[in-house]
Amino acid sequence: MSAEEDCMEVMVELSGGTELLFGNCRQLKVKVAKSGDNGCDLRQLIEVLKNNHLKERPELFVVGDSVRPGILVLINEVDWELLGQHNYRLQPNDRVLFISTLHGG
Amino acid sequence: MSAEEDCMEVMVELSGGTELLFGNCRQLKVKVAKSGDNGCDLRQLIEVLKNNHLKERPELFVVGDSVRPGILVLINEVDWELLGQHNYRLQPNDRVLFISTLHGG
Amino acid sequence: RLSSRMSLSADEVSRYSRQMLCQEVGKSGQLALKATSVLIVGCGGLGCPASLYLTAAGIGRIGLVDNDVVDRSNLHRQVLHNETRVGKLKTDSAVESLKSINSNVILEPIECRLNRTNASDIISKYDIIIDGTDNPMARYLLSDVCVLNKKPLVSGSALRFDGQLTVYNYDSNTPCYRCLFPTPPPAGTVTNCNDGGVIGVIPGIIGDMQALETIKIAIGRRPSYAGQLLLFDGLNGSFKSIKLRGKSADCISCGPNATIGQELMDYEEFCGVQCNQSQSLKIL
Amino acid sequence: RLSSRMSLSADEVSRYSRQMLCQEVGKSGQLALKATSVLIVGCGGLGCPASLYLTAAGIGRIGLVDNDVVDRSNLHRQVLHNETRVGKLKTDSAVESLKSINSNVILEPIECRLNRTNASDIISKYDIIIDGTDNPMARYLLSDVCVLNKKPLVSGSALRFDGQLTVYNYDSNTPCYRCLFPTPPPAGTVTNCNDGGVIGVIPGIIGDMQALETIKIAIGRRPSYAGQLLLFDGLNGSFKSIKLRGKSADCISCGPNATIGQELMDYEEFCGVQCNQSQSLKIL
Ligand SMILES: [Zn+2]
Ligand SMILES: [Zn+2]
Repeated sequence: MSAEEDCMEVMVELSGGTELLFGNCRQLKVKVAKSGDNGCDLRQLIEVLKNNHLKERPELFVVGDSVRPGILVLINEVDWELLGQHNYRLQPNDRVLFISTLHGG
Repeated sequence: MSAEEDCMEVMVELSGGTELLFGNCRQLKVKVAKSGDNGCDLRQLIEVLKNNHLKERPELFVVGDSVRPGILVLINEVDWELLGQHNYRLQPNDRVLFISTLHGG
Repeated sequence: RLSSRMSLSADEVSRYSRQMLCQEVGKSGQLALKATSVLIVGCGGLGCPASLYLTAAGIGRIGLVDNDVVDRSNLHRQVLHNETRVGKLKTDSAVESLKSINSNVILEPIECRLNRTNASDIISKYDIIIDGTDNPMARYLLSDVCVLNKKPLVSGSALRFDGQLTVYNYDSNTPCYRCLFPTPPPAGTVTNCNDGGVIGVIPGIIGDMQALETIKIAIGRRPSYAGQLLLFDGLNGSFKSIKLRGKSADCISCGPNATIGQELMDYEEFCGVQCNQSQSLKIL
Repeated sequence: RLSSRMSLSADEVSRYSRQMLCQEVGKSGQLALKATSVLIVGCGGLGCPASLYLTAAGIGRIGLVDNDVVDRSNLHRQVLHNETRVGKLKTDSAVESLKSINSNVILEPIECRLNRTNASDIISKYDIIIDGTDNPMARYLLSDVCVLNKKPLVSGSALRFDGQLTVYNYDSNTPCYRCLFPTPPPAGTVTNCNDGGVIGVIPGIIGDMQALETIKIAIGRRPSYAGQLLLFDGLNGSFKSIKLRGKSADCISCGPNATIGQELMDYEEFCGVQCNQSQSLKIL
């Protein structure tokens, strides 16, 4: 376990179906190790989620180093496309929502 | 007009019908003069709203130094009863919502 | 009879299959819905959608209170009624529409206006009460009687493009209507939908939310809006959730020194209006 | 005929009086509603409430697209249908219910499944399009055709206790469905309500919101959810509004170098499934 100052804690929220891949958990506090002075980015958070928190069928959550098509990533209620996507530098206490878009009607 | 540091700015929101008493305005930035070191409280904000912003029928908004029965006051999305009511000390950028409760169905 | 309440027929299993697939419902949740009775006070803009979705979802028994008849000006929002029912009792019209959707539900039309002498008798026969009325007098009466009879009160209201929702008296921490509003609003400040106008789908959304809160209570989950107030501003599409106070120690209805007993109070005098005057009040 | 579109009959004035009292509507707004045509694609859990409130509100002409028949398992959420209509076409059932509520509205049942050959013809005849379908293929097709025909697309979806809403292609800053989802989800990750289950009142709330957004567009106001996404979590009762990206410069549908023309594309191949297979996909 890294020392306190080498980690950053963010709040991860899951909904629309992604929560089912995380043991039906809708909220997680996640610690991500900082890599050097630059802190850490969304790519690393996805890696941590995949390795430490995902409970089943990783192919329904990740494809390569990103999320699978159909999952929207929203940082503090803003689409991650507006914030640099994978390269967004996480800030302490950021709220990152992974939402599976619904198709039912 | 007071100097910048003698005033405090808060965001006032009006809905459920109270906006109709303020010229159909749903959001107002309001400056309240600080009275000494203690800043200012909700009682003063109501007074400022009544004197400077209310457009019609003050009796539908204030009764004495409070709001009329049927109007709820919510500070940063919390009922003012939980925060000391009239005596709540305003903080810069507080959001204060005056909502007329609805009865229609 | 008991056994039919404890099991689901073939019709019910296929009819409710899509909601029983939700793990929070399942067969036990469906049986809980069937074992629940709900009273809907007011067959108007809120009561129509609330009763529609509760009937479709398989609540076991639903009472519908109203003493009014369908008017043409109701049809833009009171979606259980239709052109052929203008002039007929709203309770009968609602029951006719609901019965055609789900004949498994026991539907009880109650043609009356609730008052201090009949309210406790009626309300005591149901598990959950939905407030779809349109004036403060009815709201104080309903709240007081729900406190006396220990019933949760799922309350909604709508006007113009605005809607509000909360659940009163759900548990020992949830305020009643009187805890929030110990003093009635001055008579001239109260507007109903007939005077102030309303976009029909606003009570549609709030009535649907009342049905959803009721379903959650029926399947044993805490409702989301006990002690919270939902504010919907339909013009800018925003929803806000507000944390409300707890029970008031001074509340004359639910407080430790409550003074309101089974004899209730004179609500017209308390609100400063006469019963039938609610139609002609001024705008706010 | 022109003059009847530019004025309101006595029936209409009394019927719509309560919504015309809202200053944002008034007589001019009511005439605007009457002059508007809306196409509702899918007469299911979303299309039923959306068409119900739009009919009640006095939209002038409403087209209803579906090729399915009413099943008993639809009745818990598809509230325009009833027990006597099981096995009948959803479009006919919907029109029958809607006509009884408001005979002023021109109701056009369109019994078909939208595909690349018929979609443009149908969609071009309406002002605003409501997506109440249940699979990604239909959603890509609808989005592409709305871009080609410059129509706003009011999109809703629901599953279990969750609902989502947004308005695509409203103006030059609003993304289309493909801007958000350039790559279709893997076939095995898509769940519809038949497989995943749904609480009936969830599409009720989202369908109502679709009606409200449509009404605002029709009366000349900006809808609240163009470029915003509404997320509703019915289990905890929370609503979130998310700021979405703008149009994508790379979008093959709405971008400056769009490659999708009137011939459209093979949506089954694009989504990696066959059309009728959507019923049997795996859960997520
Ligand atoms: Zn109380
Ligand atoms: Zn696009």
